[in-house]
Formats: sequence, structure tokens, C-alpha cells
Amino acid sequence: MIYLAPFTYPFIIGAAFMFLIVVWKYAMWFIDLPKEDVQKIKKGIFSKATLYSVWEIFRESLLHVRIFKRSLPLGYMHCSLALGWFMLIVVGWIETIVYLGNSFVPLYGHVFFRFFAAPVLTEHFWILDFLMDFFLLIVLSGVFLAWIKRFSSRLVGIRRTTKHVLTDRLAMSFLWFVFPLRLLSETVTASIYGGGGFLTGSLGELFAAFLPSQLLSSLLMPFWWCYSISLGGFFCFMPFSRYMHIFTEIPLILLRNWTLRPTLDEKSYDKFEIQACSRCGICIDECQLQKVLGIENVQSVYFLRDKRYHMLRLATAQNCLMCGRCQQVCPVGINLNTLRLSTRAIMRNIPSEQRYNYFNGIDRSCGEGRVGYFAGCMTHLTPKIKISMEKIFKAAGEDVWYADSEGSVCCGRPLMLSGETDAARKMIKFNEELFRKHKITTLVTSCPICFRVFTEQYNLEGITVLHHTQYIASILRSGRIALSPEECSYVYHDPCELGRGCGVYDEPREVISRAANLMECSQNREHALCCGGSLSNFVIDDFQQQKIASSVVEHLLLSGAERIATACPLCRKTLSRATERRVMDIAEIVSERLT
Amino acid sequence: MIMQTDVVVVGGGVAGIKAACELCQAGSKCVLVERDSVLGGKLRGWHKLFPSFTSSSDVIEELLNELKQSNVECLLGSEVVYISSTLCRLASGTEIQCRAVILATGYNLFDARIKEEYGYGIYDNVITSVDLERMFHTGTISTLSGAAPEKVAILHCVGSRDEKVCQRHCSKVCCITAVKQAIEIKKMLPNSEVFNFYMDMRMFGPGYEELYLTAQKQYNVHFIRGRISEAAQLPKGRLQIKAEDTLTARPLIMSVDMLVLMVGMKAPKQNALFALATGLELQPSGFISSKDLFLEAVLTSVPGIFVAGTVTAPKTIGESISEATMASRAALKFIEG
Amino acid sequence: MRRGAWEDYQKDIADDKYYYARSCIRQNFFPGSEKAFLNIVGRDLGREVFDDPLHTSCTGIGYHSDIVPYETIMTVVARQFSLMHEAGFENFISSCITSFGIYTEILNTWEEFPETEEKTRESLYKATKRELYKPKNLAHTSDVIFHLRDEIKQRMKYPLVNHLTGEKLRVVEHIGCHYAKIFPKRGIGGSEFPYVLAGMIESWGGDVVDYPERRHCCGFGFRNYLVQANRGYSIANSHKKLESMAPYRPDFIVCNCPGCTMFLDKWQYTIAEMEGTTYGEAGQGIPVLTYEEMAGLVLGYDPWELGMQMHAVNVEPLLNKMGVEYDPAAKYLGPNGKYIGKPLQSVVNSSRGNTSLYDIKK
Amino acid sequence: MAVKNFGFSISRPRTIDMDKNNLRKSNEILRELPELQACIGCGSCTASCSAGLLTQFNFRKMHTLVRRGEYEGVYKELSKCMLCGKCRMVCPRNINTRKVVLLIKRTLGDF
Repeated sequence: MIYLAPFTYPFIIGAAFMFLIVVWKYAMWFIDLPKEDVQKIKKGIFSKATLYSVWEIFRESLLHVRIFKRSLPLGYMHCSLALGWFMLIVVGWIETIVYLGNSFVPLYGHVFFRFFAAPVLTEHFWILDFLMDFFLLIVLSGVFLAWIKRFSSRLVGIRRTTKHVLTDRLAMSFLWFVFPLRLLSETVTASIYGGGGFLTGSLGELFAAFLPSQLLSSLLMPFWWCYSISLGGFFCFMPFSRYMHIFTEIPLILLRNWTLRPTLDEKSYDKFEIQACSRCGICIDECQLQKVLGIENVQSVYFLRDKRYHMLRLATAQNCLMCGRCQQVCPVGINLNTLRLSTRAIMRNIPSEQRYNYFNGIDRSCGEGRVGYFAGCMTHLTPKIKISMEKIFKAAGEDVWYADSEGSVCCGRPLMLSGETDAARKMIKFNEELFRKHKITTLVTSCPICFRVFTEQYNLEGITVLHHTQYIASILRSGRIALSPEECSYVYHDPCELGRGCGVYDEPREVISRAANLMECSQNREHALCCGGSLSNFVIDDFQQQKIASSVVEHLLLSGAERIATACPLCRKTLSRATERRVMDIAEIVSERLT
Repeated sequence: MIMQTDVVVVGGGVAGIKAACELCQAGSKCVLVERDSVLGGKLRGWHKLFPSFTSSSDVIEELLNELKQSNVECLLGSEVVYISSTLCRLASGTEIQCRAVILATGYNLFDARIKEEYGYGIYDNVITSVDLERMFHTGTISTLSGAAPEKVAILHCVGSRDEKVCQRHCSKVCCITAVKQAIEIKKMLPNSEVFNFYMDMRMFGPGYEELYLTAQKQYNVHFIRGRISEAAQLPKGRLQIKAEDTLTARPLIMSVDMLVLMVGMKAPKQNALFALATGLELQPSGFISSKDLFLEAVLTSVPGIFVAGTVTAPKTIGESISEATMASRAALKFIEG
Repeated sequence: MRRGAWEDYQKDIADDKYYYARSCIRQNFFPGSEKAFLNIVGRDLGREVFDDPLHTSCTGIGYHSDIVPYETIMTVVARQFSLMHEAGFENFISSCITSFGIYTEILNTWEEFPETEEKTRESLYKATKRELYKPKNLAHTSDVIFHLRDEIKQRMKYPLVNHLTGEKLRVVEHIGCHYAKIFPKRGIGGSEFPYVLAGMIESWGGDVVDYPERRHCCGFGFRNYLVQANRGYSIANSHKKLESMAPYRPDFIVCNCPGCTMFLDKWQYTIAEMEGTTYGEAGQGIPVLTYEEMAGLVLGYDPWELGMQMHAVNVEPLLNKMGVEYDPAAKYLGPNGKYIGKPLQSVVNSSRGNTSLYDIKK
Repeated sequence: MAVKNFGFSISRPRTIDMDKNNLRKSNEILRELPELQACIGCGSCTASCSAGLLTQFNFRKMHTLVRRGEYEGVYKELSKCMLCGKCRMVCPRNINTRKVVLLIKRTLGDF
């Protein structure tokens, strides 16, 4: 067989270009990886993690199980395109081997096999023809769904579809044409030379029956040309468009399973995460800024897009509640919050030696004990929580050192959220030293914001850090305090920082159910809503915060509970503004029910 | 000449007109006495009313229509020289015998020239809130040279809360008027900058605080807490003003193209004359005392003399009009015994 | 309209028979001015002015520096009044603004609190065996010149006009805080739009500059100057006034108060030496005159006889503008033709450069 | 020119000169965040301020100075802020105070 036809050139050029660019990009990213990450790769590469990754790649990059879980049509769309195309390549390969044995076939010979083979083939394996047509049909159905999604995303199971930039649109347009053109080219080929499966063969017969053969012969080359051009075009734009995710998700899964993670400092690994985003748009629906306030263009998908194309504005980076709901549903498992934080740090981290020199010598703590209590700034605005905790400590007979009873240095997380990481580290250092100076062994805090930064960023070796709900749960279990339950029902609002942030879901529920009736709303635990008062968002105004809070209250009360319980002073204050019902911190509930 | 009637209403401003209408509609005879040759009082000088930007001429017209339908006898250009609960003597010599009197004589505007440090009447572009309303009437705001001002300072409390000029009381409506006028200036001259110098913002009425917020957020009117201490003329008719920005505890100077003085309400001198003749009690501010601030606000210490509107204290147009209704009802009750 | 402001502030000024109380600062720093006053009012305009050698300082500087108590100064002032009575006069005029302020303040105190007058009467008697007689009329000497401004106008030789261009001279006037700020009703024109100096300037053909810091203190402020550590505050006030008047390009400053004359004049020298800032045309400084000097120039007195060589800022540019005839070389020659010494070259006067003229007659 | 030392210097005026101050940055800030003008100077932000408890830091005064065009030292003062967000919780005029801090610092730079 002679594999020489000028129409293949666009494909050859496109594919070569794409190959070079992708290899070059990955090479650069790998070279830039910091030493620790390289160590991790060396450690992980010959471990079970790699085997597991292969399974995960098959499951997520081809089958798209996570998207299926989210929405059947959307999952099917992604799966049909990915798996369908993959199978076309695999079966195409088998086809050439079956027909031609082991002789060398160039790449374009595989791709345009029908063109080269149809005039010379004498016998056909119906099963191969069937499979090729079957997978082509699958891919075409995916393309069809993608079209529909552009016009009405709801039919595919999401409310919003992503808005794209120019290179994405160009790549997408070429992609949309690839498979319909393949169908047409193969159909016309089949109409002239015969062969083809249930799709191309039958259509070919139909064409041959109704169209003059002269017309068909004159159409043959233009169709193959177009098919080749659309493939080549797609490949040219691919490395610069969102379709880069097709390849990038594979190394990402590997690297992630080798325990690489993004950090607050920007690093090369971030590029894998950023470019692995397929812009499926699932995060848009999850975002309360979109759902409640109708704010577009700030969600994770847009954040990653803008960051990738170096067109990220501070207003976009700062307009996020960082509730973590998007991260929870991201099918690619991108660490969206960390990326946003490190990005803010790049944009706004201004190191200053002199900053916070006034911390020197500050110690406004009082009391003595092995247990330290850090109320947190926000708790000072909800004194009832503070008083309740004092009462609980007393009831448990605990000797407590109150770290910030007369004011304190902030835990540092609010500043870290703004991107000023270096300055925040000064606070962290100060508080670490303060805690060590007073030789505490347990640190209890009422504020999930503080709790999260204590566990994530502080070096508190030898000190057990507990959120007050955890502390209360432990003293309840050990019987140091006892409660007389009340006949009242509470629905528990999971604070983002405590729940998704630190994985504390059970202790608050355990405590509430010992003090009263606990009820649940449908979006709870990992899927809990954000109250809207988040310190991470620097853009939305109070009116918008309140609107979010109202929607959250509405959802919470659907549970039928009389009151709302939460475990965060900020959530408690934000939700209180939106409802007449009592919103109570768990500490308050407990202190009222102490026996 | 001697006339006889049931009730004499002194003062043809909004309160007087409304009181007279109510009395006649209830079937009693009444005479409305007005010193000026036209009815409407101080409201005639106003362009739009806070906080709704209602045209003041609409309000006057409405009241005058009502007056026309009520067949009230109006004596215009008649100054009252003597008054008691049964007799009202005019400058022309006419005597009106009556059974009750409603005083709706209103207020005087504080003469801004007394606060000479602001240079009203001395510097070209120092004007009062009333002058500004006059400009709104003509549709153009301009300095003496005819140019549109780029920077305007509005000073609250001129002749209010100022013991140096014997005006301890708050004139109540100037704060909101200043906010209203600042917005009107910004509406007419969007590129101008308006600075309000205030001591306190007394936004007591419905919609006032909202208007204040609108002025701040939507119209970017600057509010600086501090009373201007003095003004001085700069070359080309501009003015330099000095104040303390008390919120930063720093003195502040700036030059402006126009300084608007929010003149307060002053009790008219004739209040004292009335008081002397009738035994009415006066407040330290010079306004007439009501018999009781809560239950008998429109009654006075003298039976048969009733009060409506700003004769007792600074009030808004709405408050004056509703008080007129109350006063006429009380007067009717009184003459019916 | 503008004149309306000061018409409320009129006061009675006696027409003749004045008892003259000198000023500590004026007689020391501007001795020619007091001499000129006596000459103008006594000799030229034929009024009787008694210059009593017996009277003392009113101790106002000590009073305003918290050194002399009020009771003491009341007794000192009571003595001046009885001296006036002994000399057979009823109209007390003082050369000093601070004295004028103090006399006004004390007369008012006696009026409001008669017991203080009684106490003063006793103290005066105990100390000096004198009886207290209050003056019938109290005025500042500038009030007298203001009162006689039209008579001076009739004898005017050099109006306040640039004789080369015919333009009116732009004059900054400064009345001094103690003239009208304590009792605005006792000052002509009050404290906001004072007219005592403005009236003279307008009568004699000049234009008054109304600039934003017109009412601001000259910066003397007694304690603010007398304590060296506070002088930065004192000079800052003069600096503020000079900065404020500079855009109006005044031809000269005329002061009511001897202290103000001194500070507005001498601080110009200090500011120039400290930071190189000079005011006035070509950086020659703005000449600062007493109103007696102004009246003297208008009447054609010799500037050196008026003592104008005592100023830190040279007055020659002004004299040239007004067309006053004078002998530049005689500047540092005293009344008897003896060289009185001359100041070192300073930044504020440096632009005049050539000072060799003066050395000829050395 | 030789500068003479008289043992004192001219005290700098504390006056805010609105004519000399350049309000460009101040206007820029107000354009981006008009709600800052809605401040009524109640001072609850300063009263609740975590940094204000430990230092002389006065947020209300700082942003007022910025609005008057007095930028000097403001950046350094605002760097005392720990961004804890208490002020925003208490502001009766619903001003996004944390945004104000970041915005002023960003606009002024190290001034």
C-alpha cells in the first residue's frame, strides 16, 4: 500500500506541532519542580500508587465516573468523547494489524486507513467495521450533546455552561467538525468502493443509490481534505486551549498519587492542576455567588482560565468565598482553594520587615492551666460563646489559660486569605511562641477560622489542637460534664472551615444530639452551604452577604428544625442577621443544658 | 372699621392657609390675616421639598385651591398690631372681633450677615440656602461672574445651635435641606464637588437617612464634620474657608467657588410683642410655648389662642400643615364651648 | 454692601487733649514712630498731646506671660489713669495694642465686677497714695490717626499710589489681636473686617488687601516667642500669614501693634535665613510699616527721620514706588549725622547688592 | 545658601490644605468603593479593632485622612491592621472595611 496523499499534510503538521509543544511544556514543568517534589516522584514511581493511578486514569480520564455521578447526560457527553475517541484509535490500530499484519504503517496511515485501504481491500471483517462505526456513532452522539449544551445547558444537567476565550472557541469549532467530517469522508469512500459498517456502509449504499457516481468521486478528496484540516487545526490549537486537559489529567493523576500537592507558594506543580481543568463548568453551578447573587466570571473555572491565560484580575481572585464547595465536586480533583490562595499571595504578598513590630512583648492572657483557650477575634463580638465556654470549662473542672481574654494578635488566617502570607507568618510565629511560653498541652478555640490555621500552618508539636465542639464532645464522652436534653430541634449548619476545611463533621452533631434533637438539611456535611460571611471574599458587599445568608437560612429551615445551631462565631453572626429564629453556637446550647 | 368673625387666623403661610380651610369647611366663619400681599409664606421661596423633591409650588397651589373652594375671607397686606383671644387690630385700624385666634405667624430667617465671619453680603459668592433655592428656580447655579461653580461648600447650622448669636436651638430642617440641596447641585452640575460642613447630621424624619446615604454613596457628596470658622475672598472671586476636620482632629482649609450658608429659623420679634399683649408664654428661644408638648401641643397658656406651625418651634412643611388641622379642630371645640 | 460690616462698629474718639501712654516695644524698636505721632498730632494738626514722663509700662507683656497677676496690673493701670487725671487730661490714648487691650479689659472688669474696682482703688491708695480716676475716653493712637485721617489727607504729599504707574498701592493691614479680638465693639470695624487701618489706607489712596489669613495672629503670642523652644511655633504663624498674603503681591504691610510690626518684619529675615524663602517683589521682602510711619510718609516726612532704617526689610523699594524724596546715603546716619552702624548683609535684602553707598559717609 | 540655625525651626502646619493635596488617588479609591463615603464617623470600627487594642491604630481616622488627600504615613499605619474583620461586622453603614484596607494600601503603595 502506498501511503502518500497530500491531504494528510495538515494532519501531519498539526499532530507534529502538538506533540512538540506538549512534550516541551511537560518537560519545562517537570524541570521546574522543586526538589521535594522530585523526591516524592522517585519514591512513588515504583509503588502501588502508580498502579492505582492507571486505574484512576481509566476511570476518570476515559469513563469520567465522577461526572457521571453528578449528571448522567454530562457524564455521557464527556465519556462518549473521551472513551469513544480512544476506542476509535485502539480499534483502528487493531484493524491495521488485522488487515496488514506486522508491516509498518505510518501514523497517518492508521488515521486515514479507510482512504488508503478501501480501494485495495478485497475482504472485510464485519466485526471491525461494526466496532469502528459503533465508536464513531458514540463520539458523534457526544458531539451532538456538546452542541446541545451550548444552546441549553440544562438539558445536559447543568445550569450554566462555561464561557470561553478565542483559542478555546477555535479548538472547539475544529473539534466539532472532526467527527462529522470523518463520517462523511468514510461514507463517500464506502459509496464508491463499498465496505464500511452499519453506519458508514449503509449510508454509503444510500449515497450510491441516490447520488450520481461522478459527484461522489468529485466529493471524495475534498471531504478527506476537510477531515484532515479539522484534525490538524484542532491539534494546532489544542495545547493552547482547554483541550490541553485531555493529556494533562494523566500526569496530574500520577503526580497526585505520588503525593504532590500545591502549596501557598507558587510552584511548577500548579501548572498541571491549572491545565488539567477541562472547564466542564460543574463548579459554576456549585458556587453560591452564582446561584444566589448571579455573579459570573469569578468561579474556579474562570479563575483557572484567567490564570492560565495571564489575564487574571485581582477582583476575580478576591471574589471567592473559599467555601470549598467547588473543590468538593471538581471531577479532576484540583486543589482550587490552595491555588486561589497562592495566586492571591503572588498578587498581594508584600514582605515588610517592620510590619507588626508592635507584637513585641504583648501578652494579654490570664489564668493558668494546661489547657489553653483561644476565643478568636470574632468570638469577642459574640461574648455569649466566650461566656458559655468559660462556664463549660468550670463545669468540667478544667484549669484554663485564656490566651486572648484582653485582646490578642489575630490567628493570621484572615490575612493569609488576602494573600499577605509573609505578614501572616509573623502572627503565626508570635502566637506559637505565646502558646509555648505558657506550656499548654491542649489548645481549644471557638473559631473554626483559627482552628484551621492552627492545624494547617502552625507548628504546635506536643499541643493538641481542638475545636470547642471536639473538646466538648470529649468531656461529654468521659462524663466530666452531663447535659439535660431539651425538647427542641436544631438543624446544624456546618461551617466551611470546620467541615470541608478540617473534616470535623461528627463531633458537633454528637454534642447537639446529646443536648437536643438534631435534624439535618439536605445539603449538609461535605455539601453544606456557606453562610456568606466568609472572610475570604473581599469584593461582595454586606447586602450580598445577607442575601446568601437568607438563602442558607431558608435551606436550613426546610429541615423543619426550630432553631439553627452552628459552631462558628462568624456563621452565627451572619446567619442571625438573616432570620428571626435563634441561631446558637453549640457552646451556648451546651452551657444552657449543663446539669 | 369693625369686623366680626368666629376665628382669626394670623399668618398666611402653609399652616395658616390650612387652618383657615379646615375652619371654613367645618362651617365656622374665619378671617385669614396676612402681612404680605400674597399667600404662601416662606414656602414661596422654596423650589423643591425634602426628602421627596416634591415641587413646593404644587403644595402651595393645592392649598390655595382648597382655600378658594372654602370661601375664606383673606385680608392681605394687613399687619397685626394688637392681638388678644377676642380682638385683632390691624395696622390699617380695622378691628376684628372674634371668639378665638390661631397664631400661624411662623418664623424669620436668620440674617446671615450677623455671622460676619462668613462674609455674607461682603464677599461675592457667599449665599444662603434661600438664595440657592432662588437659583434652582431659575434653573442655573452660577457664581457672580456667571460661571458654574466647580467646588461648593455648604455650611450647616448658620444661626442654629450658636449661642454667640443667641440661637441656642436647632432649626431641625437645615440638615436635611443641606443634603437635598447638595444632591440638587450634583444633579445640575455632575462634575462639581460638594462639601457639607456639619456639626451633627440630624436626620430625624422618614426617608431622611436614606437621602443622606444616597448623597454620600450615589452623588459622592463629601461630608466633613466641623463648623467653618471663617471665609475669606481669594483673587477671582473664589473663597477660602477654614474649618476643623474634627474626625481627623486637624485644621482644614480649602478654596471653593461658592459658599452656601444654611440659615436657620429665628423666632420673630413680634412673638415677644404678642406675648406681652396677651400673656402668652415664650420659650428661651423666643418661640411661643405650647400649653403641653404632648397632649395639648396646639393650645397655649391663653385660652382662645391656638398655635400652628413654626410659631412654636422649627418644623417641616408636613408637620406645620398637620398641626394646622389640629389647631383648627381645637379652636372649633373651643368656640362651640 | 461691604462697608455695612464695619458701620456697626463705631466708637467715640476724642478730638483733642490726649494723655499719651507710650509702648515698651514701640519706643525701643520704632522710636521714630512715637516721635512722628507726637509731631503729626501735636505739631501738624494742632492737637494737645501730653507725653508724660511719669507713666510706666502697663506690664502687659508680663501679664500675658503669666508673670504679673491681674490684681497687680489693675493697680499699675489705675496709677496711669490717676497720672492722667493729675495732668488734667481725660482722654487716654495708648501707643501699644496690648496696653489698649488691657485698659479695655480692666475698664470692663471694673464695670462688670465693681468690687474689683474697689479693691484696685484700695491697692492704689496703699501703694501710691493716689486716687483712682477713670478716663472719659479711651482710644488707641491709631484710632486718633483714623479720626484725623481726612485732615492728614488735606496735607498729603505722597498718596499711597505708585507714582510711576498711577496704580494704587496694595496694602496688607494687620490690626493686632488685642485691638479688637478681645472686645470687637471697642475696635473700629470690629475684628472680622477691621477698618481702623483700612480707613487710613483708603483715605490716602491705597487699596486694602483682604487675604485669607488677614485675621491670623502675627505669631508673637508672648510665651510662644519668649520661650526659645516655642519660637518655631511663633514663626510658623508669621510664615502662614506671609504665605497667605504673597499671592496678592502686597506693596507693604502696615501694622497697628508694635509687636506685630516687629515680628512680621524680623521673621521675614529669619525665614529667609532659615530656608531661603523671601517674599515681595524680586524677593526683596515686604516692607512692614507702623501706621505712624505710613502717615509720616504720606505727609512727606523724611523716612530716616521716621526711623525706617531700623527695619529688617529694606523700605527703599517702597519709597521709590511712592516717589518719596530721600537721601539713600543718609540711611545709617543718626539725627546728628553720626554713623549709627549698619546691619550685616542678609538673604532678605541680598538682591539689592550694592550697599557701598552707605560706607562713603562712614 | 548657608542655612542659619537659630535654635528653632518653623513648625509645620497641621492644616489639611485641600487645594494643595492631590485628590487623584482618593478619588480613585472612592470610584472603586463609593460606599466608603457613607462613613458617618461613628468609630465602632476603631473601637472593635484588634490592632487598635494593642496600638494607636485608628482605622476611621486613616481612611478619613485618605479621603482628604493626606496620604503620608497612612500605608504604614494601615499595615498595623491584621485584617481580622471585626470592624466589618460592626460597621453600621455596611462598609466593606477589609476591602477598604486592601484598596487603600494597593492604591497608595508604600507612601
